[in-house]
Amino acid sequence: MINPLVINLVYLLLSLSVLLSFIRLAKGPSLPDRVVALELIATMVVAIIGVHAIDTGVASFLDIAIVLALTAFLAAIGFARFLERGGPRDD
Amino acid sequence: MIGFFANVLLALAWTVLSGNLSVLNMIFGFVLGYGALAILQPGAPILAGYAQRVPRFVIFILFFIRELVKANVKVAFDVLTPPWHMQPGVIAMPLKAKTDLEITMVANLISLTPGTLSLDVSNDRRVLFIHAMFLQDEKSLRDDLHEIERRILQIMR
Amino acid sequence: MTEPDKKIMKDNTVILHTAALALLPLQLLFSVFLLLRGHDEPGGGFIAGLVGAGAVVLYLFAHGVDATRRIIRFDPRDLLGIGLLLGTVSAFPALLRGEPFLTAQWWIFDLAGTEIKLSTVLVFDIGVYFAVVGTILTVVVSLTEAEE
Amino acid sequence: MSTEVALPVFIPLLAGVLSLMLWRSRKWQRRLAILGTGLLLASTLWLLSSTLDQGFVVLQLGGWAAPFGITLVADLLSAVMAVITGLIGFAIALYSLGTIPDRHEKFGYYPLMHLLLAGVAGSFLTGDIFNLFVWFEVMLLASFALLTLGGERAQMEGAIKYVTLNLFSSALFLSAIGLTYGLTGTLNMADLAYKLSQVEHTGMVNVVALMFMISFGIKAAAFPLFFWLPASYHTPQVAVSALFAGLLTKVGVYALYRLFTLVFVGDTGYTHTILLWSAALTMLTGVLGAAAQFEFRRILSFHIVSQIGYIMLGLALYTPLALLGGIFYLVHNIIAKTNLFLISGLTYRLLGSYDLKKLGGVYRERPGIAILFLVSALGLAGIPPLSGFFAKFLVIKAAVEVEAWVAVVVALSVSFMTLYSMIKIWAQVFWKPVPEDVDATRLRSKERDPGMVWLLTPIIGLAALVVLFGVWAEPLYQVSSDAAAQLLNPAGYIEAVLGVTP
Amino acid sequence: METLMAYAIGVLFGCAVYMMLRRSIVKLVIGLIILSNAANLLIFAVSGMTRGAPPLIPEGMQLPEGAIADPLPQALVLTAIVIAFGVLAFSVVLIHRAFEVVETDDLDQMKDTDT
Amino acid sequence: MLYAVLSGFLLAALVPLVHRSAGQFTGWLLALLPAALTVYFASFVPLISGGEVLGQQWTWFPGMDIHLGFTLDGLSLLFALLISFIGTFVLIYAGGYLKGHPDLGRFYIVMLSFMASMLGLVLSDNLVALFVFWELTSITSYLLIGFNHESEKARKCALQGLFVSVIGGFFLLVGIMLLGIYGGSFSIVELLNSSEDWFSAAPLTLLILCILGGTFTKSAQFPFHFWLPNAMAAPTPVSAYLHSATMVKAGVYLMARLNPMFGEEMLWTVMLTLFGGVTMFVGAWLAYTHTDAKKVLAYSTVMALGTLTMLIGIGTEYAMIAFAAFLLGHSLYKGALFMVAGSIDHEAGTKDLTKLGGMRSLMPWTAGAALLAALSLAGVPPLFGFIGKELMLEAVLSAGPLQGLVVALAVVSAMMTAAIAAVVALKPFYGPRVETPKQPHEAPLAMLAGPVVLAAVSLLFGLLPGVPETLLVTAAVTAVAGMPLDFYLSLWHGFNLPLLLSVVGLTGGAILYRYWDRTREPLERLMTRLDRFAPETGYFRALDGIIWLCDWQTRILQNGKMGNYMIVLVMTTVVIVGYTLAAQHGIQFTLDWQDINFYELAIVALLMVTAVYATTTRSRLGAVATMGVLGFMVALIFILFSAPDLGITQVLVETLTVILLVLVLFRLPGFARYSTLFEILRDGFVAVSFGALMTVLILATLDARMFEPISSYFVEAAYPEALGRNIVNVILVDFRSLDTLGELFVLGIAALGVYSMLKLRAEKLND
Amino acid sequence: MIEILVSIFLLSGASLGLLAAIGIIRLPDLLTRMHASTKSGALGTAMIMVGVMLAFMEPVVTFRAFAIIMFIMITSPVAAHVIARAGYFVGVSLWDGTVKDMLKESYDPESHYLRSGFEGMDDDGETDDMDESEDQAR
Ligand code: NA
Ligand code: NA
Repeated sequence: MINPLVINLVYLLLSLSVLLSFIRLAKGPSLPDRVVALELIATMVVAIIGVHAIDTGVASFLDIAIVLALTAFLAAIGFARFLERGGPRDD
Repeated sequence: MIGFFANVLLALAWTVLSGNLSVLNMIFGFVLGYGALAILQPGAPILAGYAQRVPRFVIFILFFIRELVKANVKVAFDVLTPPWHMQPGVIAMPLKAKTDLEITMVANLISLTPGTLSLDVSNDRRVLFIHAMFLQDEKSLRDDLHEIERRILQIMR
Repeated sequence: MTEPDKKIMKDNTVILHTAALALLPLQLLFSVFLLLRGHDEPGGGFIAGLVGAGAVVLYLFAHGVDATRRIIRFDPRDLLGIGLLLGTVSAFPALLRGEPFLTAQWWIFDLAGTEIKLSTVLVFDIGVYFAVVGTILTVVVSLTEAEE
Repeated sequence: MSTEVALPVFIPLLAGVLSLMLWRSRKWQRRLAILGTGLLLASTLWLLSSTLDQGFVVLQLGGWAAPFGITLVADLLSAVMAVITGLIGFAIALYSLGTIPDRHEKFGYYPLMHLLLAGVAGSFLTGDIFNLFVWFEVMLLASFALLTLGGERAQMEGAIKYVTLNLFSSALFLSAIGLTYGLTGTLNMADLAYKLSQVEHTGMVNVVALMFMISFGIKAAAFPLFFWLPASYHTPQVAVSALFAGLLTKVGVYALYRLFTLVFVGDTGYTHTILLWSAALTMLTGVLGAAAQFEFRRILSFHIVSQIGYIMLGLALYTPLALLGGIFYLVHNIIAKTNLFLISGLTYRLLGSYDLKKLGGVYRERPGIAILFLVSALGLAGIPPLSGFFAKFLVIKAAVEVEAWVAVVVALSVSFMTLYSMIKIWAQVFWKPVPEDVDATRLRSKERDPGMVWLLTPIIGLAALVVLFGVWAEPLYQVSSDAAAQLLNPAGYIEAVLGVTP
Repeated sequence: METLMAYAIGVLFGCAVYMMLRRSIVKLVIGLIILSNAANLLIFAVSGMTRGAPPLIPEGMQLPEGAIADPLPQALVLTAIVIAFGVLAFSVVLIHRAFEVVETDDLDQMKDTDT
Repeated sequence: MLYAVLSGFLLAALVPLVHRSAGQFTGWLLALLPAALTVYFASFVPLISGGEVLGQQWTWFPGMDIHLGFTLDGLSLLFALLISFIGTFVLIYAGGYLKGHPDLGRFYIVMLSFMASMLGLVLSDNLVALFVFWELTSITSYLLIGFNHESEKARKCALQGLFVSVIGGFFLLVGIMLLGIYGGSFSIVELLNSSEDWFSAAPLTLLILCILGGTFTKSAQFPFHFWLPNAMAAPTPVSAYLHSATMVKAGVYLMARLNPMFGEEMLWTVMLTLFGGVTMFVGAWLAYTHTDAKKVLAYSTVMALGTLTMLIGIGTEYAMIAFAAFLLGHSLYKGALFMVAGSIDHEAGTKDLTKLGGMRSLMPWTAGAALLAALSLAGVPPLFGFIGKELMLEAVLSAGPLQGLVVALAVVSAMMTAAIAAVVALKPFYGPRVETPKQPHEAPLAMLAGPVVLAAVSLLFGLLPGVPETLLVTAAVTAVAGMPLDFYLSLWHGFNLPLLLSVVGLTGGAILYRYWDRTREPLERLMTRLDRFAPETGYFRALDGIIWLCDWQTRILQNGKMGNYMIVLVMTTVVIVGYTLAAQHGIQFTLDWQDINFYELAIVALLMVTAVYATTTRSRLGAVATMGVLGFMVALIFILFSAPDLGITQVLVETLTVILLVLVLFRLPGFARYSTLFEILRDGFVAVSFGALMTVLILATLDARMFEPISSYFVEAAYPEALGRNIVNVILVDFRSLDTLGELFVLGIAALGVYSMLKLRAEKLND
Repeated sequence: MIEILVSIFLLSGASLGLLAAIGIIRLPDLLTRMHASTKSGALGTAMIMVGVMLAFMEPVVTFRAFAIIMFIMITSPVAAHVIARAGYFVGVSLWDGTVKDMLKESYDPESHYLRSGFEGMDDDGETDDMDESEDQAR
């Protein structure tokens, strides 16, 4: 069993990263900046899920992480496509 | 690729037959399978080069992890300290990689290494434009990049 | 806002194209995996369908509508139709046994030591899968076509 | 085995799917439209006859006993509503063959029509509150799609309001289901009723009840929640308008009837009083709104609102006669209202407009159509001996019996204003000569219009029903009476579904 | 935890309603998304929240070990998510089309169909 | 009797057939039916006059105690005979008057239906059935008044008539319901026989007022008299006649019918006497001031209706007899006069009495009939009208507390009536010849038959009063009075007060006629000045008011602004649900802040932050990206609280939602700020209220849980019975698969909707 | 023993994640932020997944965790590349301290053609030398 202190510390670090990333998302200033932040948040969520799987001992949670890792970047692709087709970057 | 597939199948067969579903046993099965394929290789053209590729792949992974850690430390230092040490810029890197897959692999692995980010490929696919964070020593950076490309191509070709 | 037909920057390149091509089979395979084991572990037709559709959407973004239509071969509406039909039809076999609509029918047999479980539930889930893929593709393909 | 209670859901689902898969062939879609709705009508009649025999027809889907699985259950009210669904569906299918433009057929009109009917039938027959939500959504989304089919400006403007306000309603509905499950841990309506009948009345039950009431009130277009309806119902193809007018809001009313006779009956003094005020104001605002309109379908749309009030009044008064009258009114109103929309499409076909100012001369040129209109319109206004009269008579008599004078006065005023509107249409569209700047060649043409038979058949059929339910109202009265008796005695329903006697 | 969720859900509902009251149709979409999330979370929260015990039956067993989270609200929410997604897909395109046809994003300008 | 009533409707349905084959003889042919009915009803005369009451009952609507019950007693027999007898001549007359009119066929249809309805009305025993026929007469008369429907005036007049009688009908309906509820039956016979046990329990005042609301409007009692002359504006004197002689008498009929029930009630007698008397006077007065022949006759009808009502109200023996006699007399002469007026109009091209004169030699038969009818109207012996008037004057002298007023009104009315009679029937035919738009000829046979026969009957009955008395009047009086009365009709009652009053009336009438030209105009001017106090002005004001109210309400409520609609919806929810919660449950709940991990707090906090940020940001795509984050946070909550399937779904759906938004928003403009500060504050308030409500609701529900959830069953049955280990999935695809099936269809429909929205338009643009 | 290993992996992974977040907040322009976020984030997550593998020590879990690492390693550079180039081409401004931009010089904004500088040479051109010459040419 992993020391709960470690687990909690990891949770703390990861939730802190999510919060910080959201600040970038909110601040922008450009659309790509926000998208990068969103990407990072998605990655951090994957990490949180991993930790949660260890925390609870339920491996099934990893399936969510797999799906997230496999598909979350689609949003970024969508945003990039938006920019490529002439969508405003400062919106 | 076929070789790898065969190797995985062999590993699986080993785990099932041995009735022990642990990770270690699977790795053991993979190693056994690799040995079998390495022996088989001269007689089976379809496996050509597989025996060489696996150690190269393992070596590459280790190399890549080293690069990763090295670059991460560099970036981390700059991010965490108030003054900026970085000298970012976009450079052009001529490619030895030719096929789409090769170019993509090279570009992505370069992207994965902190401090470098693949921006785009020229229309004739011969130059990769890279955004780099630390252009203080461009020469060694280029050497590192070429080294990565070389090792990738070694595995893929 | 710029005219949609006027290019504003360099087209997407080899990297995304190749990545999409490489990811497509991976994602589709994974989606089928999610579909088949959904009854026992997280997954199921809906989740699998979303993953599968995501794969095609990625391909669509990288390669465009025409190329996507070529690889999926079916019209998205046909996929949708097949899905809904499978879902609906799976309600009926129960009637043959004099059981209420939607009563699950199981056919379990042994195949070389592995237990194979076929059921109307699986048919239903496959229907879900196709319907979801069909839905998302219909929407996204129509939208991108409308854009072009 | 009570297969008949599931058929009205599965037949249109299957028809919808097949129609969708046949998107390449308009011809087959058209054949399927008739076949599917015809079978639907037949199955609902079967269901009605079973319900008349047995009182309740219950099917535990998937073989899972209530309250765990989803139960389909028909009492007389449900069965009657199902029959009406089949009837209206069949009529609309016939009418659609003659009116729906090729392009709409090509882009999914028929599948949407079938699926809308499936949603409506599902809502009427389900015995599970969450399943009801699902069917509401099926119906709602089909209606969204039908409403926007064609993509005209007015359709888009109307649809945005329709969609937004209905989605708010759905969110409330969903939240109310969540709260209900939190409170009671069950979703089966009979089980809910059973459980709530066991506990002392608490305020939270009323709170949840009111959330349901507001949500259904929005769907039913009750005061003050009806705005989406007049903003949108006149914008799509007339067959679609007619289908909506006949069935959609009635599903909301049905849901009110179901929940507020079966589940939330612990404090009728509170809940039904609110319903009463809403009913009165619904009647009044709807009818006043209609009087301000000069467009055929807009007038009719506002009247939907006011007549919803009538039907709600039946529930609000909550006496045997009132419920009976409400159900009678419901049936009558669906038939008459649908037919009026269909007729508006007929005059549109002849003169190319829904604007009263641009219509006229139909009585002179086509007296037959005029009579069909007059029968339906006077039926709607409650002129004897048409169906609407007895409907009105029953509801108002129920109000007089309990001395709900406000309701009586409002109901009568509304009845008057309805007549006013119908007569306005009659005078403008039928009596008035054709306005000079209107092209009436089609109206005056003596040539046979081959498509006309698709329009006239359902109109004549429905008009005949308006007359029939007036001059021979006894069968409908008996059925409504039995249905009302079932509603007032929820124990029967609970026992039929759960097999326990509360 | 449910207490905290109640507050969060209230905030979501409030934000959703606020966005649905804006005149810009684009904001409407955001409102609808938040609204459906709020309703889903409500179902999830109000029927009780359990940590780390997903409703899965381990291989080789007939029943789960120990108490597990209530699976029924999860199934309901899942259905609701999917329905909300369908509805949203439709609404988004509707708004897109409405803007093209009416040529404004101001909802207050879209009142031809009322009186 | 059912068949007698139905035969009218049946024949109406057959008219197109008859009309096609019989051509211009249709009228004669169709008249065979009322003629046959006259004979049919006449065959009952011996029986009824012998004091019998015939009853027949057909089951119609047993559940509601509504039957097709028919009663034939003296009163209904009298009406039935009048309807069918006069109807015979009307149909014949119409064939001549409307010869060649394109809508003649339709006219016959409506006319026959009207007649049948009228018969049904007077024969029905069941009050609801009576009401059914009552409303049918309203509708058919609407169609008759608006016969010339391409004229706007005709449409308006028809509308007025309909509205007044329908509103009255509502009152009657409520009255009937009250009778049914408190009296326990809708059958008039049963109600009359059940004595007055139930009176004490019933809201009698309301009941009487409701019934009178119906009868007064239908019978054009003051102040509802205005619609009747307008109905005369209808083009055919025939239909106008019908309104004079029959439909308007439906109200009188009903009052007479119910008189035995309410005759003892003060309210009933006073209302009837007072309103009847005033109506009588107003009718006579207005008739005197008008010049249009049909209007004059119409107002004189108002006068007659007032008289009849008043007589019922007075309720004495004499009044009852007077009622029956006056009714019979009036129907005969008024019928004749209307047809004469129609003939004049038809032949001379005008019905303005100031522009008519000296046509006696050109239309001798018409003139003769007119003279006889007018004398009857004026109440000159030996015509039957005289008997009616004598009896009326005799009755008013015993009118109880209102005697003075009533007598005065009666005498003045009698004078004016005499003058009117002269103006209508003498002036066009006698005196100097006045040039008319058309050169008049004698009317054709079809148009002569009616006036001549009716006028002749008036004379005949006057000369032989015993005939109508024994055949018709006695039984009718018995029915109205509720008991047999002993009396006989005669021209000569000796020198008494009524005779004196009669002479005064006739003399006064002669004087008024003499100075008609000079007195009429000032009176008319006076009336014009009084117009704004006239009830008709009130009617128009009310109508305008309603329309204004409608417009106003619609502008306010249905204002097209969706924001306002939403606010109403949301605030309705907040107020009603919030009030209920506060009042019935109380704002009470336990807050549990202990049970929260800090990272959960962070996630939930970020969830709230994302929502708030998305609502406040100016960046549209920022909001979209934020929706992604919001979705992830929701997914995390699902995951942390044991819902992996939900987590996956949420993540996937959120990603696809973002993609969808990005695809769509490409063409849409950025976030616009349209709102003023006030609107922002207002909306903010609404939003906060709603959010607060939902929070409180959740908290309250968490405390109020009553039962354990049913889901333990799913847990237990998932693997053993449904063979699945993911219980959520088992619920979705097995236990509750119908939900999932429906949900699938939601998706499919959404796709179809999107597809058609995008593609149909694209295809349109391509064309 | 294994617990300590797991803890180390978890903590370093989480720290990398935090590093990425701080980087994304602190760094001055889009491209430099991406250096921090994509790689550190991906690596951090990968390390946590290694921790997961070690913590469970079950083949199925190992396989899943490995799949997650693989997928992240495939998708995150692709996403980074796509966003970076999109941001670059639509003109997101670069940090003032940027020392060189060879792409800008090779790009023709009219035709959207990106030159390599090897146009007209055959495939076997001496690339190593070209490196030097190109650097000097610019
Ligand atoms: Na599902
Ligand atoms: Na959602």
